[in-house]
Amino acid sequence: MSLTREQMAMRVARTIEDGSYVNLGIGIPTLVANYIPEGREVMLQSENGLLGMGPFPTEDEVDADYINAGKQTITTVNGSSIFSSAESFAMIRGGHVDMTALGAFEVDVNGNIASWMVPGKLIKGMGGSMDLVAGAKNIVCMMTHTDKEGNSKLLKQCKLPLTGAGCIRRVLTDLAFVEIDIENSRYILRETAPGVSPDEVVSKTEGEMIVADDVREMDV
Amino acid sequence: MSLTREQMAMRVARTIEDGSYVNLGIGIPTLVANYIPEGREVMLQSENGLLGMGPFPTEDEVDADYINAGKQTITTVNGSSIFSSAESFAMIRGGHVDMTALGAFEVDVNGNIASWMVPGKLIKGMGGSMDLVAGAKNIVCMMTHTDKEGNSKLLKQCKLPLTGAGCIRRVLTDLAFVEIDIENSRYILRETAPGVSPDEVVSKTEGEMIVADDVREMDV
Amino acid sequence: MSGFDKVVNSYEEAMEGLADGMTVLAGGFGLSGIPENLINQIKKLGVKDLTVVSNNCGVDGFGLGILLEDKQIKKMVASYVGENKLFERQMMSGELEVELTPQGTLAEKLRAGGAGIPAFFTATAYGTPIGEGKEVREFHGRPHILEQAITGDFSIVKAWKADRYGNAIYRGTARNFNPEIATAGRICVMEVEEIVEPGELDPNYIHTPGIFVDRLIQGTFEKRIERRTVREA
Amino acid sequence: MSGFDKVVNSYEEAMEGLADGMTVLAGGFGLSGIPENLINQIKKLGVKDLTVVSNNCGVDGFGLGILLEDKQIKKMVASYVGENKLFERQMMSGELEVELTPQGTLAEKLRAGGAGIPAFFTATAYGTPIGEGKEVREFHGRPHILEQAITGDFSIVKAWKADRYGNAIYRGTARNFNPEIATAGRICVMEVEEIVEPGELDPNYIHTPGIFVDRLIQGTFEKRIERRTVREA
Repeated sequence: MSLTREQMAMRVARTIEDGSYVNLGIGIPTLVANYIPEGREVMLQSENGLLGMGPFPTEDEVDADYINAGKQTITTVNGSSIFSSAESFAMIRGGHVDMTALGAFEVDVNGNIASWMVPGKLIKGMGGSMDLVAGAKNIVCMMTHTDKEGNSKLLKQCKLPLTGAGCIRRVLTDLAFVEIDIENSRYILRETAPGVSPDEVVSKTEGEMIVADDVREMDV
Repeated sequence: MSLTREQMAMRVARTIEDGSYVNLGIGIPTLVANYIPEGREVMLQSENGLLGMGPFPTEDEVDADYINAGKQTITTVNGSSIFSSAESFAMIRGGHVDMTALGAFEVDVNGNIASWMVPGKLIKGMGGSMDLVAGAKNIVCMMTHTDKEGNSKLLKQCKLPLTGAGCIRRVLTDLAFVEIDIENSRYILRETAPGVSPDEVVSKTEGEMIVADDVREMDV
Repeated sequence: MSGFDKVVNSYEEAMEGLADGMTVLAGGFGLSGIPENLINQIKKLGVKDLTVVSNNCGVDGFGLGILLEDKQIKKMVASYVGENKLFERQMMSGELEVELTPQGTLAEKLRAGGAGIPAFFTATAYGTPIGEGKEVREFHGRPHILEQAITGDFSIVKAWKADRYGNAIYRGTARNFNPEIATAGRICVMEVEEIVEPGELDPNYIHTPGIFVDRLIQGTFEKRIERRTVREA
Repeated sequence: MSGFDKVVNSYEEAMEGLADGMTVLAGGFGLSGIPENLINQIKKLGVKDLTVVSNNCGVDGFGLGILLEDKQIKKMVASYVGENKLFERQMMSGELEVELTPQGTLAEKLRAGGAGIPAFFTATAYGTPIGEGKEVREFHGRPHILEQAITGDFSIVKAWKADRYGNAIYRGTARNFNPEIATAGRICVMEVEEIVEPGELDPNYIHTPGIFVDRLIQGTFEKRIERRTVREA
């Protein structure tokens, strides 16, 4: 059984350490915030200029001066701080954000990621994604293993224009948790979704993939 | 008669426009603040991180957290602002400070300035002087025309290690107000101190100097 | 008032001197912290062939989006330009030139422009289409690209409060690009919700020192919300 | 407290891990805003062969000057090193290596170090001994030199107040290099006059967000004044 979006979010949330500063991209990564294990505190960075993003506001709390990187209205938590865009990306580019989770169209065995542009389709822009993949210490890509036509999104070489080169080491898909061994240009299968066999994952992966000796089924 | 330090300060103070942001170096330039003509407001920048430096504090007002670039205790004026060193020099380097007055050991006809180091003597460092000469829109050098041995300090080519290259256009000495015509590598004598002849100034200037058609005696 | 009084009395005066072909740097992220009324004034002026640098280009009918209606923008430098149909149409038809720039690189280019740094190296966008044609150099074993600073003829920014000298504070995430934009224009025009007397704002907590601000005007703001998202009370 | 609690209980703990040969970045300008007690702790630890980056090197017997007494500093990177006889003697004898750096370039190198910018161009110091051997490139008709970022093993900074999460504010010109230094060290140790609870400091006016701070300690400070200058009351 492939993982649901919520299960994917849970799997990533479990890896976040207490006291982490985390930037979550739009889509599935946003859901991660809902599953942080009890007893761990996480400070969410919003790259438009906030550290310590809180829940959405109640109707009464809505304030146009408080939005997140997705332009949604938000609140702030106790101990938050606000800063300008240059300071925000100094934080990101300078490697101060502990972890980033973001979506992708494709990744490849060299740690490349494509997530912002499909030639021939409308180009909306990369926003902060190129800075995030270049700057974060610890990045996890969250994506479906294959596209709607069943084509692998874990490639030998990205076909779409890149968001970043050699940035990605960890990928969570709906089928597996995979590491990228850039030195040897291959994927290492670490965990499978419950009921999904390593063979199935390998067969749905375009790039070279080895199965870790201690490969195991994911706890969900 | 050569100008006194106070007269030199007065001469420079008269050129400062109302509403100017000004950085004054240590020594004679510091005195400029005392002679700003009535009705003109000037905001003094202290490169350690203050815009809007006020007078020295009274004994009761002394506060170790408020010092100027010369490490003297200071006060702030109404409408001042405080910032970090990087922000302060962003201001300076970015050309936002309207004027800088600073001392020098030597200048030359190519707008070079040497003000921070005499080889063989103790080297204390350049502090913010290199940034100031590279960044300010409008710099005036304040110095004696000759050294104690009578050697000209307005040279054909600086002999001491430079503080900045091609930065200086205006020099006020105790004998004259001089412009540097960098394009033609020469000085232009604009004003003489009262009782000092243009010939005397030219004879005490090592670099080529032409006398402006409208050369005049300085008002002091 | 003194020579440091930056207050102007009308939006006409605020944007005086803006001419065809100029480069305008505009603060704001999405519709938050945008200089709404200064943008309206640019529309009123009808100046053409502008290069506009801003993280986004507003939406249809609000913010920088309104400058598209009369085709006042020739070139847009931004990191994200979704949510705007007119923009899309003009971009697709080639009427509008678009230079996409990663958000952090854009912020840094503007800071650099204001700080007298003409160019800097960054790892961001190396190996991507944005890095193509740019100088690559390795630092600490990692390839970086050389990016150039951005400066403009006009900066238009929106702050919360400022004193008459232009010392300004922003509120919440409406700060965003405004502090960097304020430093990078030859003329910086700031609009605020409230103008106070010098001395009323604590010097220790000024976000934009008045030295960067040339003209200051108090306005009223719609503050439209792009994605109102709420939870149950 | 949560995982964001940065408070440590002793100066021993604050400087744990500092070892011979490391690079220490120290905030302060002159004797203002210097991390007095963290410097004292470095002296106590007796670590040697340090590279110290700070605008100044204190005075004889106070501030960074005390690290000269046992020759703990191998190399000093600073913009101004007057007012210190011991420094002078060690520099003259060649025991102490000194790398003079213009104040603004030093601040920018530290900011760049914290911001992931490995190098930048500046016009400052072109044509001077400081520019010698550095790459020169013309931008806008003016020669600039390429300067490299500075990072360090430890940042030691002094703020006025911070909450337990490390969100900090500085007071007056004691701010100086501290905010940039805080970002550029692998481990940032901050000492403050007062530690407050998260939420007590307004998020809108934080000078150094807690993300940059690893260890936080409350100390008492002598705050020696280098040039007490007063006027008649």
